[in-house]
Amino acid sequence: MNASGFLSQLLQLGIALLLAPLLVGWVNQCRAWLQNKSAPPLLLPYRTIRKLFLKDAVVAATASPMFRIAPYVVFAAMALAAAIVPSLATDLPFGRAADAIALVGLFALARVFLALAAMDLGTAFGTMGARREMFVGFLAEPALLMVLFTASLISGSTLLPTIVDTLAQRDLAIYPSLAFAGVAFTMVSLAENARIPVDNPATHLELTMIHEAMVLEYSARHLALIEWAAALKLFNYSCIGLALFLPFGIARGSADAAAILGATPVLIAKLALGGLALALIETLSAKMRIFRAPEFLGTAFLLGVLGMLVNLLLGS
Amino acid sequence: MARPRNLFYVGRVLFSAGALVGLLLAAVALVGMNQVPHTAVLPLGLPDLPFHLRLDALSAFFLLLLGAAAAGISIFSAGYFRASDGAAPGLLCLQYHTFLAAMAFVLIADDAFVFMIAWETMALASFFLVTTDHRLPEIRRAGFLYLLIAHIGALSILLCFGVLQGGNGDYTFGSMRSASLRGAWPSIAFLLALAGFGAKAGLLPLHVWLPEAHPAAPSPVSALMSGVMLKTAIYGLLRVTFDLLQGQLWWWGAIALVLGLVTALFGVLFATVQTDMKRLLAYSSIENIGIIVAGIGLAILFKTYGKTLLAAIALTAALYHSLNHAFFKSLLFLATGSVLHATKERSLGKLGGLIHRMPWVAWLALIGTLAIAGLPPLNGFVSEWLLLQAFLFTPSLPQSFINMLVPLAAAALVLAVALAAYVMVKFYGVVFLGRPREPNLAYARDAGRLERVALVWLAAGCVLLGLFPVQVIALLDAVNVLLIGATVYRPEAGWWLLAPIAADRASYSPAIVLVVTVVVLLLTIQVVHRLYHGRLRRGPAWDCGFPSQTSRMQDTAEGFGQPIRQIFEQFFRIERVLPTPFDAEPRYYVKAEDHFWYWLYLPIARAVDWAARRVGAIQQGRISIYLMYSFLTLLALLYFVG
Amino acid sequence: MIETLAVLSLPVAGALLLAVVGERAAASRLNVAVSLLTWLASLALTSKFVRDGPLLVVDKLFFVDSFNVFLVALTAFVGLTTAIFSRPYMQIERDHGRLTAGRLRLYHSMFQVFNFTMLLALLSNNMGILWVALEAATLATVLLVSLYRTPASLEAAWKYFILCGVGIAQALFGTILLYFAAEKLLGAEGGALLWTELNAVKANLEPTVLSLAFVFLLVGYGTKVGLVPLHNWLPDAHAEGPTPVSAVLSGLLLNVALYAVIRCKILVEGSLQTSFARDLLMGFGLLSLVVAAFLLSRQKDVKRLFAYSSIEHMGIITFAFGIGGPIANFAGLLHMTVHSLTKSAIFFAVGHAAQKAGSQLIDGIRGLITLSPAIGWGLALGSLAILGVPPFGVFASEFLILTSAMREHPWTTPLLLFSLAVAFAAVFAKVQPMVFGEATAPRVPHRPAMTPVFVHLGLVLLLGIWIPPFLASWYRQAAKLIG
Amino acid sequence: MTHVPLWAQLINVLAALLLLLAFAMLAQRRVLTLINLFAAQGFALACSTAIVAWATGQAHLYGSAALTLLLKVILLPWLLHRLIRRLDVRWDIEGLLNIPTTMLIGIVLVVFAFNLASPIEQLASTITRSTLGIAMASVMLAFLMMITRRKAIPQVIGFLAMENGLFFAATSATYGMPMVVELGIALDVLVGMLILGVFFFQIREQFDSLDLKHLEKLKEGE
Repeated sequence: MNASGFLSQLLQLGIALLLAPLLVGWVNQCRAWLQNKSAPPLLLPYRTIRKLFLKDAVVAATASPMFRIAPYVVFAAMALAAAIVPSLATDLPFGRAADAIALVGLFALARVFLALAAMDLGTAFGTMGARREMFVGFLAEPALLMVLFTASLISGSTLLPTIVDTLAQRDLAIYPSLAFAGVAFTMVSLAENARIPVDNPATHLELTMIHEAMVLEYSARHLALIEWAAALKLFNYSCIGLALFLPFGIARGSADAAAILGATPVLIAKLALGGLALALIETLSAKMRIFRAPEFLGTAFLLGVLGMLVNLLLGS
Repeated sequence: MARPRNLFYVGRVLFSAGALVGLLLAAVALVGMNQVPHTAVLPLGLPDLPFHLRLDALSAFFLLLLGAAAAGISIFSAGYFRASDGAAPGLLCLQYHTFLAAMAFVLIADDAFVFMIAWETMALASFFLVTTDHRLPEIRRAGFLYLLIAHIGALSILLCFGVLQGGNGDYTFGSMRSASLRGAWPSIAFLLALAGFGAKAGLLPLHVWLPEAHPAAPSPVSALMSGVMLKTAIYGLLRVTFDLLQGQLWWWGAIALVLGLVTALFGVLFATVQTDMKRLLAYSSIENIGIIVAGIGLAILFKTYGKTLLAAIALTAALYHSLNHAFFKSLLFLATGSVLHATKERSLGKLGGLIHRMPWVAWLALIGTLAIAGLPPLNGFVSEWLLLQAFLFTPSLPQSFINMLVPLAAAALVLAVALAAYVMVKFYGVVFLGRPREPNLAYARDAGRLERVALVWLAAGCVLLGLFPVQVIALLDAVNVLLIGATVYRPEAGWWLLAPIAADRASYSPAIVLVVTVVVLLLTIQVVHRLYHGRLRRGPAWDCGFPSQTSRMQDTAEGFGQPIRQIFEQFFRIERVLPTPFDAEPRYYVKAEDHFWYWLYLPIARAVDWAARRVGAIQQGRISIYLMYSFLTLLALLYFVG
Repeated sequence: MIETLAVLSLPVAGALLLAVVGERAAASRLNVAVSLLTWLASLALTSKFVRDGPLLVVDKLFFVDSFNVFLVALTAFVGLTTAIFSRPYMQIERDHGRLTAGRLRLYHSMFQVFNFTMLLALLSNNMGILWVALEAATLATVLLVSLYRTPASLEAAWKYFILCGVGIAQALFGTILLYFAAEKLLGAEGGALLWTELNAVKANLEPTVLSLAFVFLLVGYGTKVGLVPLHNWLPDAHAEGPTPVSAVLSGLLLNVALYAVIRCKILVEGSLQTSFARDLLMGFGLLSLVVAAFLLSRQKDVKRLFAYSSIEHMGIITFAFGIGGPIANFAGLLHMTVHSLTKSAIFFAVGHAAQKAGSQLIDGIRGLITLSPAIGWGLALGSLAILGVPPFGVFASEFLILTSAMREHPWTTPLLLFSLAVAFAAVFAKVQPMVFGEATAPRVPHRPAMTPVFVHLGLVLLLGIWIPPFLASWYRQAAKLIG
Repeated sequence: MTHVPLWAQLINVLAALLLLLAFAMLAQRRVLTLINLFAAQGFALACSTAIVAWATGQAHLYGSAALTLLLKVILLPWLLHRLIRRLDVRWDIEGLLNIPTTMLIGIVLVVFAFNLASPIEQLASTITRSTLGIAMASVMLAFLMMITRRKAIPQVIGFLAMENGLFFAATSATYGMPMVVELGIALDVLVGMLILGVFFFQIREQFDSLDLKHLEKLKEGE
């Protein structure tokens, strides 16, 4: 692990931390446009985070240290994930610290901590949120892994950098298995990032919320970290998706600061497209009942498995 | 008879000594891992078959597991057992240490006879431990079921050895290794071993005793049973399949794989709907055993197709998971023991908020919870990661059926692991988090000093096993060499990076994950507090402005499991009592049982009963009829002769 | 010579003495003393055997070889422990008014007579005397079985008398046929019924006659062994007689009857040179095992339960001898030893348990371990031992039997294992609630004599993990003899 | 056919008588007659034993004959007579099988026994060897009789008749067993009869009858 590699790593992490709220802002703006609403400012998420940091934290009297530590854990896990996902370059030092499976594990760690924190206070909504979150997670996580496995089978590696390298290296080829995986991945991403049709990030309607129910009791800096972590999660998922399905423009080979900075505009462009697509999906679909979620995610899971099978059947 | 008080102190001293012996055992095993097998013959046993003992890498590994886990559990027991617990402490101590010794003998046995003796002594000692609190009928029932299935399993193992010796009449393992079995015999031996050891391990459909017996036993015993005893079954399966049987068949692997995964899924599904914390952990043990057996199945599969590296990875995963499970499951069972002692309550519906009253137990249990949920950077994740690697790098095997099976199996495994996280969040959240569901939980006291030491030991094991997989795998390679003939340890990848196949194909570095996470976490805390402020106010929970909240409004264990119960409704046999609007005392009751009891066990019991009735009919009480039996026997035999 | 005669004459003297002494308090002590002397004499005999090898005394009428030497020691030993056990047991029975002084006198006297007949049957070299001894044993125990004079005990005794009487009559016919065949070779006088003589010429005995004789002998002595379907007297007699009698019936009589069968089998096999005798033994053994295993689950009376368990184990032993060969025979002999020790220990424990609970019904006995830990543990460990759970000796012999069966007759093993599993489930399901749980009966203030139980179980445990070399060598020689 | 000495012919006649009596007992339902038939059988046995004793010169067989006479012809019938008079059991109930069927089975048994015994008889050195088949047949008939009776006394008579058959085999077919054995057997029979007598009284005390239906409580089937 040399110094320049470390620097590049920090750079990618910094860019990810910076870009993540922007992506959320962009998606919100796109959605507003698509729904013929007046859009909120693009930089609103930054302002929200700053505003939250400035506030006094209010913590319920019944909270244990778990409640306070969780936002930091979640944030740290998401930041680490952002460092690992090859969003800008493939040859980064941390890229090998965790492969696709470990990445999913990292997401799960964040999810578990958030769920535990939600249960900590012993409020009705908190526990409900935690239950629903775990309930979504238990199907989404395998589905995501299936998608990643499909890609792994093609490239013979579970390391995301290697997957990207392999996929980007080849000529444009259509992998039928990746088509399945792509659909599955989209579905999982929606669920994991608390998007319509599984959850609604904008709602506070008690009976339908999942993510919001869990973070209901958080305020100020804790909430800010959670929001930021959520934004990072969206960013990470988007980057994974881009790396798997549009692995172009990512700095391969040597990853010095210049290469990273060179890859950034491409990433922003791809993210803009992705964000638009997400907003489109959210606009076009309706929120489903919570008990339909397993069907939705089960479909995603099955598509992921089908992707693997197709890959094995047709060969990569 | 010594007074219980004296015995209590004796127990304390003896249990501590037992812990030391456990450590010693682990140390010996550690040394023995990489040495040539030691053998010994004791002048006991049958005249033609004295006790043969042997310590090779496989034995040493499991001995290490036994010693390390038992050290923690014994220390815990030293502080745990009290005179008021029903059985005399001296007796308990005797049974406990017999149990430990029997397990150790199982691991170093080198002939069928001493193996069977140790095996059954183990079952017997644990049976008496399970029924410590024998005044409760359900505990007696659990004990009966346990011993019965253990005994049936033992008969199957005995039969397996009978097949293995291949007609030469020599029951030492050494001669079984060299026996050449022909035709279907190896397969029969394997199936018998799978059934016999599966009964002990809790494989479907012989698992029914496990969720009964584990909750019934005192917690250290549950820990020992779940953490260590189940592993002796894994040991036995490995010993028979890889060591005693020469050459395997691919479909054995397929069977073990499918059975393991079905067991894993079954276990975890049932764990989600449990309302008793120890039952929940027991079902979780079924799940983990399923994962381990799936790993073994995969190893067999790969080995038969000559993919030794992958076989070694799968085997490593299975062994690693055994070790991990020994640590985190013991930790969790001991934690439930502390909770049980502090609250006298096992039902999840009556616990909650113990993190405030029992911080030591709660935080240490958190480590176990995260580890068992398979989250990085703890130990549970490493073994599951390894297993998934083995799945993923299945190059196209010659059997297309297997090629299709592997991804499906991977999917099932992932599903089971994900559900495990669900289960563990439920377990931890309901027991330790939230608000106390019963008023008397306010009097709960944290665990004593010895108990804490034990929990710290086991939790440290979970963390260290998670952080240093490369070193652990280096150790495990001795077993791989013995059983598969391949190694997984790649020294060139560095001490911090786990890359079993090739550095560019898969790698994982828990150390980096932990360090980075901790650094980011600390940095964030510092930055946030420096740049802004650290002001904090305490207030009542908001909960969407809902007034007058009570602790009853939290999700119960049933509530938490309800979505899973609903989705997988067909898998459960659900008994439900719903209150009507007019009930004066509304009562809600739901019980999710498994179908096996009704579909498999009861029919068998009925069939035996039917047969017994038929046979009983020959004894009518009339002496003439009895005389006629004698007469007819005589005539028949005479006819036969004449 | 002296030792042999001492072994035989001590119980006779004891019986006479006890008949004279009658109902005095010293009677039970005297009973123990006589049994102790008998046992010591048997030890002396054993040590003489160890020193000098096989004995043939009193005009070849009695003999000691490796097959009967351990059975003699075992018989005397179980006789002693039973006498020790019955001291407090019968006292309590008397205190409860179930027995009168006269009956006690009968009991003590008959107990010694029974011991005598057992030892006589074992030591006798003459097949006719063997028959006489076994018939006498039946007569002695019939009186003991009906000791309580309850309707059930009378019924049991009647059935016992008739069935065993008829059975033993068949055995006499078999013996006559044996004589019929032997007399041609050995002459009318002298040796024609001496086993050692017969054994020497067994290859020349007429096979047709011998096979016919064996059928009668097997049906005859088999009735006493309790082989299905000839077993019907056994559960009744065990259940209704006083417990010490059940203990010696199971622990001694069945063994000795089986000993007689095996002695005959040796001759027949030597003459026939076919597997006829073995096949018969295997068939009876297997049938007994299976039927008893199923019947176990239907028992309501605890002594009846263990009576069926005796049938089961006699089936196992018979089966083992049916397999034949050094290992299976060795296992059969070992099983005879451990079954005798274990089963009598169980009956001791059961007897005390029934006294404590005031009932012999399984449902009436609950929570022994709280009522009296010694009885509870004795019964629990004894039952587990008899069910073949290691490390007890029963497992060692069952291990050997099963493994031999696997080698010689693999098709029987599933059947064996299935029966063992059924038996395990049946017995353990019944014993567990008796031992564990809350006690229902009030505490009866009496001290049970549990020493015999634990001494027996200790021996069984020892045999499970270590067989003394001298015993092993006897077993080996006897196994070779049995063929 | 070789020349058969007179005493051997006598024994053969007695053997035939024995078998005939066994048949008669099988068919007889009157208890009193049964006892008389039994006594007659005992007498035939005693006679044949005495003849064998005379012919072979074995003195102890005379003792045997005397004992048989004493026990089976005088003592036991007298005892049984007294008993039935006291208990008033004159008729037995028909048991499992009716008498014609029983007789048919009996004939089959006799054929069976003869068949079984014939190869052995060829081998035998004694002149009276053919009596072995008859002995076996009468044992079997007695066995059959025990099965078919529902009362205690006829059953015991069956038992005793079986012993008659056995003794016949022991004395006539093989010219007697060694003395020790004979003495032992005789002692056992004597003691057995005594115990039986005690038993009858006990049973009667308990049940007020000697009907075996009272003795069918201990069983497994429902």
